[in-house]
Amino acid sequence: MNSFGAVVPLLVVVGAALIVFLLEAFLKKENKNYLAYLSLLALIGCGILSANAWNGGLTYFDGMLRLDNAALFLTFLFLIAVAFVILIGMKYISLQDANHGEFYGLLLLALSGLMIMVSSTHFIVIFLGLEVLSVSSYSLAGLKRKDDKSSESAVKYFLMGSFASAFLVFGLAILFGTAQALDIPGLVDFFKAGPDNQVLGVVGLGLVLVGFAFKIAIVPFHMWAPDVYEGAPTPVTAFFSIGPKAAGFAVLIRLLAPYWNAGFRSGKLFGFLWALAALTMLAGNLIALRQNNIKRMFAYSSIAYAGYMLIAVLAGDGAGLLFFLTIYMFMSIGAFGSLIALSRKGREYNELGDFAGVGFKYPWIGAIFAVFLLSLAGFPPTAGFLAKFYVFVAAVNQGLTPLVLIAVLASLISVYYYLRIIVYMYMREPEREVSIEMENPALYLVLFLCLYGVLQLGLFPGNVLYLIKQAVAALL
Amino acid sequence: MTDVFWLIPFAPVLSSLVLVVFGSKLSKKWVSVQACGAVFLSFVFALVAFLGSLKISPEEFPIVKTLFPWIGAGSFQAGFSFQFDPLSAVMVLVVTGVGFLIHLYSVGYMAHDKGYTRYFAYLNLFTFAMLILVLASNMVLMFVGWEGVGLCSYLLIGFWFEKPSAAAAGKKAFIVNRIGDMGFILGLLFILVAVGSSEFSAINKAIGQGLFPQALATLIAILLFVGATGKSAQIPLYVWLPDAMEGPTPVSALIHAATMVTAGVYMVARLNLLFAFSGTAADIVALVGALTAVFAATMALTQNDIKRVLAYSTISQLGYMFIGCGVGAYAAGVFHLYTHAFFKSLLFLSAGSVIHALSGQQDMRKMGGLRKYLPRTFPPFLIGAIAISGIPFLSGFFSKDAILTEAFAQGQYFVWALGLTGAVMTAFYMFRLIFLTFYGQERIEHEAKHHLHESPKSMTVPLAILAVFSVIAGYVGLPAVLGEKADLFKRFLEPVIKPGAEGHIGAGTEWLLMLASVAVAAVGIFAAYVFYLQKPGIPHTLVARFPWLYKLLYNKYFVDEIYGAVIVNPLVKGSDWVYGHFDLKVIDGALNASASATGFFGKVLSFVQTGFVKDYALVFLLGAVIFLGVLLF
Amino acid sequence: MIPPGYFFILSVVLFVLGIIAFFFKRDLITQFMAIEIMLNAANLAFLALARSSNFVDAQVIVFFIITVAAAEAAIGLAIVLLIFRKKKTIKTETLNSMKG
Amino acid sequence: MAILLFFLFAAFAVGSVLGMIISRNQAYSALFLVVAFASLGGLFGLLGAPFMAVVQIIIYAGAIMVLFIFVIMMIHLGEGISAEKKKWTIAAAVFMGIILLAEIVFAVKGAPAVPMAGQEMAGTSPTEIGRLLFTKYLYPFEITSILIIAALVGAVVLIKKREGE
Repeated sequence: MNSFGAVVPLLVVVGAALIVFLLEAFLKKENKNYLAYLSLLALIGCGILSANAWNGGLTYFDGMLRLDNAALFLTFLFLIAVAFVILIGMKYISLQDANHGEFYGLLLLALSGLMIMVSSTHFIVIFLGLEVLSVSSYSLAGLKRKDDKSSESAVKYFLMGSFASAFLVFGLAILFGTAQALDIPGLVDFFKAGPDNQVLGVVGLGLVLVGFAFKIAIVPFHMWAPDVYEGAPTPVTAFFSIGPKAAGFAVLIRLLAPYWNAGFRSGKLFGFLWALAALTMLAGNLIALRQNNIKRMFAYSSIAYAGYMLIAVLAGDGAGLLFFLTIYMFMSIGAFGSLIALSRKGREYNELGDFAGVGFKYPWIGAIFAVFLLSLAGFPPTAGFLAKFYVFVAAVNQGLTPLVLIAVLASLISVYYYLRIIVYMYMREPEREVSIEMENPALYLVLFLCLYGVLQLGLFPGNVLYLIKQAVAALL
Repeated sequence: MTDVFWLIPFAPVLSSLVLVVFGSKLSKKWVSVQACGAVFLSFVFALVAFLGSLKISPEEFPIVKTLFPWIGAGSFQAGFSFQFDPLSAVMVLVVTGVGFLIHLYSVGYMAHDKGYTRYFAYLNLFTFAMLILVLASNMVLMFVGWEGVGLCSYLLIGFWFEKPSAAAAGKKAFIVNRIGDMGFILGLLFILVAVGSSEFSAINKAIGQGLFPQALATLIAILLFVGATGKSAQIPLYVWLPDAMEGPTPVSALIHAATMVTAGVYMVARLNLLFAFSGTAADIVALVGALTAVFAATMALTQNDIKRVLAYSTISQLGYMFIGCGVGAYAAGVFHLYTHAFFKSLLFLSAGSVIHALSGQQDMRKMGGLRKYLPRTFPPFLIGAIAISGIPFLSGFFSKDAILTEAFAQGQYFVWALGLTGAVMTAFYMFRLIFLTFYGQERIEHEAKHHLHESPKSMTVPLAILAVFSVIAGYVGLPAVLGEKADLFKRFLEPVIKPGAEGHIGAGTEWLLMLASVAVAAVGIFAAYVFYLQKPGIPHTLVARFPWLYKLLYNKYFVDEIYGAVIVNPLVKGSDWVYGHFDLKVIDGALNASASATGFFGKVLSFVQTGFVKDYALVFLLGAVIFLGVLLF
Repeated sequence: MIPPGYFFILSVVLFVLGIIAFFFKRDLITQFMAIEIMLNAANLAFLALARSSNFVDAQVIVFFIITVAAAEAAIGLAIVLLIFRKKKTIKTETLNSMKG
Repeated sequence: MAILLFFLFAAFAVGSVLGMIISRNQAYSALFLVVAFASLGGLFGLLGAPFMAVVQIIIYAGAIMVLFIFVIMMIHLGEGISAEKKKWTIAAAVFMGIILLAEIVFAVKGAPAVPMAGQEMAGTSPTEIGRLLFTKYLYPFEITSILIIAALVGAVVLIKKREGE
């Protein structure tokens, strides 16, 4: 495969996005679903083309494009995630007055940004991918144009996002000036080489890490996340909760993994990230306890989850991280999907009080939602338990016991607010009238698939772990 | 024959799924038959496996059946696998046997509840989780069961969620158990790291080979014991159990007396090599058990709610089981677990029958003289009370005596003394309950009396069966003094619980100890009689019935006065004080404080989240500045 | 004969001034302008630091960053218009309906 | 001579950024920014990057700032907007900004990448940049096209008038 062959999967996605933008102008409102089908087709095509590159481990464009198994695994993850988001969004956008075909196109562009980010080790490419992702995300967040919260979320995301980008760019400038390279192998050589420029280089690295910490919403760089998650259209929130986070962590582990054996763990960087992980888990879960808006509660929960993922990074456990991300994708999209299931035209039910008695009124939705919540809370034998458990074992193995202690404590706190929703659904009399739009087969399909994923990965994780093992060999 | 053991857990879970999915379309009768039938099927499998296992030579245990490799990659392995050995045999028989009877009882008890199907779905699911817990061949799978029973318990405590107190109780049980679970998870993680596997056989092997240091073993054992104190309601995490009585009574009998709360004891017994190896941890187990046994008993003395008396009694009896495990008499601990399952569920179910008969009244001050109204409930209740009090020839006597004798033999005199003190109080509060409920003046409210009726057959038949077992269950574990081979139970468990260094005491001492146990039980009952029947206004019939006792008391009235003033009154007052100050203020206070502390931090943290972008950027900038500062300096 | 170090120090100063401007201003447009200053400072840093080694590469990268700035400007100004149409103001402190 | 030019441009850049901060009127702020960006272009030229100087002036000072001014004209806010009223916020920001400055300057100390001695600065011809752009940096160059599409469509999605609005 030559260099141009290697970008074909990306081009399929971008091309589909362009076609979607063009067709959008000509399609009638009731035919917008065709755009979704077209997008799904492109995702499948991209998946097939990417699958061909599995185990190839080739690099193109002087190493700027790197299709190793880790990149491909994450690409598949993103393809599935975006497919799910499209499916849960189809009905949603027409019900919530955001029926713009651009929804699909922007999602595809955001996907291309993710793919670019994870399949490169060169920071210019990663940065440009990040910007493609960010720019599409800003407008995705504001897609419900008549909704004040949606616009506010777009503003906040945009302002904070470009503020963080500026830090990232400045960090890159310093890194490039000191290390004279922006690809990860070059940076590794630089940091292993010797004392020249090291101090300034570390400052550059620090600023770059701040930029990525923003994207993966690590405390204290997380403040944008709750507002943006709450205001954005729910399918978009589902996308935010997994897409940027997974890509950010992939970059982070690619960046940090090579130092693993180089006295890194006694260093200050490690210590600081350790503290951030602890802070993120505790703060995320503690604030989530106070929330009455479930979407916002999930935003904080997703922040806390970034803390757990950071443990995997600190433990140098690439396989654990990928496994965690895979499982989190199913849980998170499932949970947000269940929120979408509880909506009707022009009305979304996101307050805790809305959920009183829902378990009896809509037994299927209630039961499925409960499974996702239990999984997020980490109850065995759901996948959520296994994900955390894997990471914790790896961390204890690496001597990160105090951090695991905090993580276990934090995750026990978190159980409280997840179960609070279940208690509302099953142990409360309905407080107010809740009527929902039942006819939404695409959404139910996604809920079913996520449910399947959560149970399958909880009970029979073998196959996925096998793939991850292959993938992670490339990462470390 | 034994090979069928892996089928044991599945009937209840299938039944539960059917009830969840098709529940609304099934008739009540069908639900009852299906739910009870599923547990009965499990019981049959358990029985078949048990009978088969009797023929197997001890070396072949445990029999492991891996259903599928669950966690196969990474630094450790854990299969979805069950193991069957004498210990799990005892547990599955108790869980399915007692469980079946309680299911049957529930048919009558819950007959008029609108959540009938939901109730049985939860109860079936609970049985499944409990069976997973006791059959698991590794600790990860055991944790699956461990969390599963916790979740079901939570759902069932809050079953009548319309009652705010029930919802609050569920919440409390939940929070307290989180703390215990934290210990369990950490212990589990350390085991995985130290041993590289969580299979019980691998853990035992690693200990046998001395693969990990004693200090680590102690740490792991203590962490796991923290888990056990949560689940088995020991000091300091016992507080949830009395409140858990807000759930339906059969639930209290099944989960909070016979099965789930014994999970901690089961785990300690299962890991007996680890605890024995540590030594220190075993001593802690014994001490905590003994303290809990006495402490909970003092609180049972003054409760007026019939179920709360039983709840404190359960905590106290669980303490005895831990004494047994702690002093190295694991077999005796498990033996007490097994006998306790019968007589305590019997007591709960009889209490349920009383409550049912009185249309939900649980306050003993509003009972009295019920003996003649409830002719089929009273005898089983009495048998249960005698059994738990430790009167000879009933099951409770044998098991409690085995524990106390071993404690004495091991030289743990303090623990033994505490155990004996607890035994006096056990007899006292049990008979106080009997006297207040079934004897004496009728203090029943008019409305309740109007509806007063004996419970239906489906409730009283399980009572009768359990009563029979409460009497005879002890005869499989006769004291060693009756012959080397008298303790069948202990010998049966030997493949799992290797006999340790037994403390040697002479036959004479053993008889003496037994006598002491009997004596304290008698004193307790006697005292209860004096203080709850021998009051002004006692019906003459009672005096006529126990003339010798009456005369004895009458003539030695000043002794009673002194006894009362010196022992009982301080005890009662102390108990009140402990309940009022320690239980309500310290423990609840600690819980509330930790809740409000988390609330406070959450408040502070979300206070920063002002909604203004500029403040967000400020925090971001602060983070960046600190980050660079840390990296540079 | 100007030492590249001077350019770098200037770029740091401009970057910090950009940050301060971000906090000084109260409306979307000028706050966004502040971010543009920060990006420009980064560009200057790129060129200054790479002067003695990979100067041409640095120029290409700066070229990309200018493109990124342009893209952000497009989307940012669209968001400004969106907010203005709704609220008839672009003061950022009016946007705090979500908090806590 | 060159060093004088440097200080001139630097003074213009810093001064106009300060002016932008102080000005209450967005249009003036934008004009100050044009001056700042133009001086930055001059600095690029001094560094020996004439092509970047041109690009900076055309794209930044020309295109982007015109866009800003265009939007400012569209929403004509009338009177200006004063500076942040919460003194505490400004104080904290200035304080932390200075610390950040100190941290980076501290790190610069003795780093060979930041020469503090004068050196010859030969200009780079656009040809070299062009060659790199289409060889080594071809892939990121293509990605910028995706970025621009995303920005354009994103902007249109947010503000396009739709049927019935």
